[in-house]
Amino acid sequence: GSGDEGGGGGGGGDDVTITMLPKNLGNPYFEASTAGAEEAAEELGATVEEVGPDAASPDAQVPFINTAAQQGVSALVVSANDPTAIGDALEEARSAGTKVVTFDSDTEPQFRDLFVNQASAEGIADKQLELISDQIGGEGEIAILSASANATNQNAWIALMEEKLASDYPDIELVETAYGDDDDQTSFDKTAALLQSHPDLKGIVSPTTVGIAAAARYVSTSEYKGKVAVTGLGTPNQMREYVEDGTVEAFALWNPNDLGYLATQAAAALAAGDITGEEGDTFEAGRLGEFTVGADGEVLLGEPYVFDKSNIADFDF
Amino acid sequence: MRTHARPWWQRALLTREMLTILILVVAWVVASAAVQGFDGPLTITYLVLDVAPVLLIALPMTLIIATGEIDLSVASVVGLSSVTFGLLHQAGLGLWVALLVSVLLGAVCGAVNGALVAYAGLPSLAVTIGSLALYRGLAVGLLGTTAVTGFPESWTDGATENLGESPYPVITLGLLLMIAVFAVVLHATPFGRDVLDIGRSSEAARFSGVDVKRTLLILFVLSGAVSALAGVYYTLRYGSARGDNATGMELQVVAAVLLGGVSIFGGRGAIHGVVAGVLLIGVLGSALRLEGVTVNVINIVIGSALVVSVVAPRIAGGLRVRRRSAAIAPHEPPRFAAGAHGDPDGGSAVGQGT
Amino acid sequence: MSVLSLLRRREAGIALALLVVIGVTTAIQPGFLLSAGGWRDLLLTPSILVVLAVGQAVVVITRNVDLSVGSVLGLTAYLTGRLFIDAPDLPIVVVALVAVAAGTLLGLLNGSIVAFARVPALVITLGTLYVYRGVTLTWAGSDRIDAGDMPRAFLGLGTRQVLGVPVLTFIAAIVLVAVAYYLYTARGGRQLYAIGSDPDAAALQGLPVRRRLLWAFALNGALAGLAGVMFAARYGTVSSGAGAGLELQVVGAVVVGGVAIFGGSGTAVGAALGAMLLLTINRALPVVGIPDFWQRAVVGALIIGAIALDRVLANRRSRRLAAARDAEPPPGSAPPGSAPPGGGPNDAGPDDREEATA
Amino acid sequence: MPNATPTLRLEGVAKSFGPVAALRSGTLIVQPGSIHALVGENGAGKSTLVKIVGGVHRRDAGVVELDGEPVDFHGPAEAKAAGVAVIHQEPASFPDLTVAENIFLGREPLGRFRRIDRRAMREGVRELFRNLGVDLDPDRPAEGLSIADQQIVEIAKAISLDARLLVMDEPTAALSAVEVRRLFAVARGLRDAGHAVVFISHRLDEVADLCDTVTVMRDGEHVSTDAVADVTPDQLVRRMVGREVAELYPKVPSTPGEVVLQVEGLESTGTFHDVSFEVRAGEIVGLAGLVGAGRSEIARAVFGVDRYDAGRVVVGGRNLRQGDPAAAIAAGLALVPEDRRLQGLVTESSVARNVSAVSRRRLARLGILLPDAEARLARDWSGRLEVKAGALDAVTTTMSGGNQQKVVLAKWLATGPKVLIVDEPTRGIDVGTKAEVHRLLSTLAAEGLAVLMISSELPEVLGMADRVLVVREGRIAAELSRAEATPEAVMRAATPGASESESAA
Ligand SMILES: Nc1ncnc2c1ncn2[C@@H]1O[C@H](COP(=O)(O)OP(=O)(O)OP(=O)(O)O)[C@@H](O)[C@H]1O
Ligand SMILES: Nc1ncnc2c1ncn2[C@@H]1O[C@H](COP(=O)(O)OP(=O)(O)OP(=O)(O)O)[C@@H](O)[C@H]1O
Ligand SMILES: [Mg+2]
Ligand SMILES: [Mg+2]
Repeated sequence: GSGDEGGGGGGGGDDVTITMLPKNLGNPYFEASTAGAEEAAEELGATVEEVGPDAASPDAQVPFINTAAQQGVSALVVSANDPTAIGDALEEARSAGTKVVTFDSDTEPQFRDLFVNQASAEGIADKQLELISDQIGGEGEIAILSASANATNQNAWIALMEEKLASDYPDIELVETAYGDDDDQTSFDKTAALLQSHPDLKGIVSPTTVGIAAAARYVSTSEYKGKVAVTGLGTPNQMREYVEDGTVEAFALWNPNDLGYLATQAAAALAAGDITGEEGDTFEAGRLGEFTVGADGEVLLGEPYVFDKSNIADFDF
Repeated sequence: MRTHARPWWQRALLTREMLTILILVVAWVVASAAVQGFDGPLTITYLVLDVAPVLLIALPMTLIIATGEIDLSVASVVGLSSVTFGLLHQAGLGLWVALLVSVLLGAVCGAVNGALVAYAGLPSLAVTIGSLALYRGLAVGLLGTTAVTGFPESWTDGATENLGESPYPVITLGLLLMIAVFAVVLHATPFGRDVLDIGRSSEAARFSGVDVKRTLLILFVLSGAVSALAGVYYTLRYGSARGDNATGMELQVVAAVLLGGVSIFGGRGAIHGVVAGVLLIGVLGSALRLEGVTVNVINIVIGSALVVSVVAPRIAGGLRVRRRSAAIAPHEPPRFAAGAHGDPDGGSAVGQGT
Repeated sequence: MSVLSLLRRREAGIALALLVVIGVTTAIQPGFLLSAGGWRDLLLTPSILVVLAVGQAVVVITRNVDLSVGSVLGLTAYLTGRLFIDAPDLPIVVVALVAVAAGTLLGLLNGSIVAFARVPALVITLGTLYVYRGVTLTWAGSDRIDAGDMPRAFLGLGTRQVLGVPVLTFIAAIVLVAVAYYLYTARGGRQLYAIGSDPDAAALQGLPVRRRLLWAFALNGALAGLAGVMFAARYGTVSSGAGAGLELQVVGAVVVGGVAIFGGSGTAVGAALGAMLLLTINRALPVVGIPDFWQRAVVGALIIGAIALDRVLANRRSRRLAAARDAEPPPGSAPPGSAPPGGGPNDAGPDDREEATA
Repeated sequence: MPNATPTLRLEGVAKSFGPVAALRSGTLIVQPGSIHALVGENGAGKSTLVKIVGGVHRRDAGVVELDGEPVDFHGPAEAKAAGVAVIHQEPASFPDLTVAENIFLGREPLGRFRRIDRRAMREGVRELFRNLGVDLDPDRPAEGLSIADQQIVEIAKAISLDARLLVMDEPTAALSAVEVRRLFAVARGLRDAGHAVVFISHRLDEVADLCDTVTVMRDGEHVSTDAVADVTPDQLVRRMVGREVAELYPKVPSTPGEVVLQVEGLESTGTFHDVSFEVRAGEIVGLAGLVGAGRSEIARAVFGVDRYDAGRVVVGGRNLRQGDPAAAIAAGLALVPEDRRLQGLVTESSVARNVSAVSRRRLARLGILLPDAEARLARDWSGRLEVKAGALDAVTTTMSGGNQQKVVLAKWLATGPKVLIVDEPTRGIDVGTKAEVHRLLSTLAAEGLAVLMISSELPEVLGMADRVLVVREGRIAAELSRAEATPEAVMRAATPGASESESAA
């Protein structure tokens, strides 16, 4: 607790500084969430700074968490690359007086004050199964193209999807889960490999924005276009082309802008002492209205939103 | 005959290592004065914790590069040992046993490299590019999608805890011990002399009865074992054993060692320079991050420092004595034409395009 | 060259290995080769790596190495996308040429530091690996080039086929043939081998060592630039991290292809085959039932195996040459021992100072 | 002497390498249509002069003119372009290229589209080889060529340049008598066509046979230039050496003791065969032969740096493990190798480190090597051998050849060896130092050390050895006692192709 004096003396409540630490830089999804964070910060009169590693690995995130602690920022908003690996660093930051809000991808609950959840894991898993099932007519082989093998959120959704498939979709068989490491090239090549090794594949679910774009791009220029369904979680800007050319029928996502906005609002509320992260705490989140902290310090943004030909033109992120 | 051509203080000051140390000191002073938050106690704590694995691996790497070889597989050994450590813990073995087995496995990885380089006579650059992929592949293959977590607090805290009230983590003691051991080995034992002799002329070393092959094997084994140790530390520090731990760290280590004044051709290098090189990269990163400078600029700074640290002495030295034809990277001693070498005018004799 | 000597060449071994991999995998999963997509991917997947490996081979033949290619690729790929956004009226060919020119410049920068300051290429290109990547990151920030930002005709290059062969494969093949032709039949090409074979003797012979080194690095940079354009066309998305970590794969391909890391020998064809073998194995492993995660291990074992094989072959040859000297009475006096094999990289003359012992 | 413009004129050319003045005042005037011999002891500066003419080095001072035009070459390429072809003393071939590529490198015949015309190249090489009367496959890689074959490739390369000035630095050192005669025929042909030829050799009979003019050099300076007909070999030798030859070899008589080193049936494919000999305590055994005969290889195998296929080495009654120099050192063997820059010294290291290189394990206390102990040993031995260096921590790169050689000797003597193998102990060493080294070897032998001395200098072998073994093509061709060992007898045994008119200088 050696940072207390410095942090308290310099800023206090009026001068709220927030560090935004996405999984990695150069990712349009996080670009959108940071834009939301900046919007919220402006409304609140706080300053927000985005920092981050160039590759999505937990060890690369730690130095940035340390730096935030050294600077004694009021709050840190982070999307975790690993549920435990950055835990110690977060704890130290908290003991230096920094509030920690995770968004998008959580750590274990004891390491942070709040988790701003884009959608409940069940909601996301259900929505994606619903989409793929509709698109392949309720039966056949499907594969999942995930991000890195350790991504917390991905693995949670995949586990739920596997459960749901077994219980609710007996005619759909999940034949493989591949990992594209949230890298265009790898995801692209992995899509090719999936289609190659499973000639009867009917659909690909990619619960990551990088993966779904790569998969759609591969399929759109191959003989599989129109035969293999691609769906999952994607951003409208990346997917517009494939929705318009018919490769992709529909996909889902929450609004990452809103997610960043909400996480920043929550962080500011924590920093100001308005809430402590207890279950039942409520806070006002600007244009999004009022939110209540749920069990395990979770704040839920809402249901995933489905984009298709009819509405995709309305979004720009 | 006099023992030394220069008084001791000149000998100490006029070394390549002093340049790195000087830059480190300047960087530290400037950062303390100009960067807000740098002079806090947390800086030292984080610096030590962050540089620990690179520093550990840089020690044996210094010896290997001093012989004119290189080991690019170190970061993969970190990953592999992290995975074994995690899996053994998961299997219910005691952590000491897990640690021992992981380090032994690292030694075996190093022995494979060493045998291929020393006894089969294969170029270390190519061999360790291969084993970089091999060991990383084994690590990722063994652990698949999962990460092992849930190490006992006593161990994970040990990796990050401070010494009493001081800003120094407990592991500082271990690091100092390792630094001391490697410094003594390189600078004050016959073995260390062998290492430098091999780097300067492995042929001459062989003619003096140095067992070049065995020496190289020992160094690679050492490199593997220490990398594995760093892997265990890594696992404990982040509380998470993963196959992709420390990906790409090999280049950081090599960059730090070269920045510390070790010659990539071998034959020259000192532990204190390397320690300064590692710390310099750490301090630059820490200060620039505090200033809100992003990784990209940090990359540029480190890359430029590396290039400048090699080119600058060349240019400075070239003004004093234009030296011989070393236009070509790692290269064997020429078998013939010894006369063509010492030519101080070599510069003009090479590459006269018409 | 006779058929027999062609078969005995190092490249024949890699080609054979490639055929075996394709054959076995196709037997297990006919679609691997015998479907339109399979055939296309077989040719298309390695084409970028082939271009990079061919360029790297030229540098490695001169006893140097260029680790910055991944970063050069990233920079030029991003440049390509940026040009399409900022100057939408530029013809595709001009954009490609600008990217290639940028690659050439970056290669020249590497080459001139190596040739004029006479410092090891490994260190310099490790430094520029960081610098070039940093420049891309700074320039791109969180920006990313999406498929929608680039003209369809350009993206079409990444996927279109002519006569059943993907366009990018055509480009790679043209590069390969041109470089192989240069290396084998041009004076400059042979001099690159001479330089790598014995740099000091090359200087003694009056070869333009510096100019050739510059040229080798520039050519490699140009090809990395071209690979950047191909990357943008094929993947349709370019982020600042494009091509990260590719350098070791490229060097691996070159080594597997039989180009000696200490210079002087190897061919562009070998390097290209090495690249194809690496990536084809990568794609074949999941088909034959080896999970994703083990691929890298197999590739690593393959690289080590390839170098070891080269050494075994070289040892056999020098033993044969030694024995031949005993068999046929030589014209001159008795044969001396052949040169010691291998030889570590040393004695290249760092500064003439004792390291500090204190 | 003809009065036309000389093809080559060097006057007062000087060249130093750091502290070493390799060439103080080189003067050489070569007329067109003549073959000019350049002789002098090892280290006299002949090769340095040649390298200046060939553009490898740049002179520090002096005049160089070609056909009356002053020239200043910035590199070998410029010299080549100006019509100077040089066969350097150490052949520099590219092992990975073929023989034909080596010969035509950089000037390959081109066909259409500037592509190399391999057929024409091969034909050109065949033609060259026909003239030289050798039978080498143009398409084989240069890797593994014998020194003689490498020399032939160099000669072919130089001749193919068709230069106005051809300089040959010891081209015959590795050649057989037959090849030497062919080379001479080619050289005479060039002379008759009006070219100028410079010929360097240590064999004075060759000089008498081939050349019309001879220049003597000593210690980097011009001594004399005469028509070959006007000087006797004895006169030449006296001018080269600068004093009476006898005092160079201060042989101290000693009585050989028991056998210390015994070599039996040593065999190495492609290098040497069935080598057996023994060396006794207090005895100096000379190992004579042509360059490339395999003497150094034998020494290296005995010492353990090279492996052998069959046979054994016995030291002091015990079998020596092969391929293990450390074991050889422990058994009391020491090897002063032929190439001191590459093998004898770690040239980048200091005098002290080099002197203690072998003994340092003995010096260490509890595994720690104290700089003091090292310095004491180094001061001791470099004092005894009168090594001249600024300080013990001076780097040996900058030292003169003679002093370097003394450091190597000091290193080995510091180990207290029973058998000392010296390979070309005085190569490139000035006359004074040479005598010192000889005196040292002689004294050591008298004190009971067994010495095996390899030398290409016949006078040295004859002057120092109690017994001479002659190696020819990897086999011991003769064993001669001190009395039997005349120059003629040794050369006859050493030269392949029987006892043609070869005789020593
Ligand atoms: N590059 C160099 N650096 C330092 N000293 C050199 C160099 N080249 C030659 N020397 C020294 O210069 C002197 C003259 O050498 P040079 O090779 O010209 O002699 P040489 O007459 O050709 O002898 P040899 O008959 O043995 O070939 C020798 O003492 C040698 O050690
Ligand atoms: N083809 C070759 N390639 C490389 N080095 C060679 C080759 N042939 C000979 N050498 C080296 O040249 C040197 C001289 O040849 P060698 O030792 O066989 O003959 P030697 O009888 O010892 O002659 P000398 O000692 O008189 O030079 C040796 O060090 C040998 O290793
Ligand atoms: Mg000479
Ligand atoms: Mg010899």
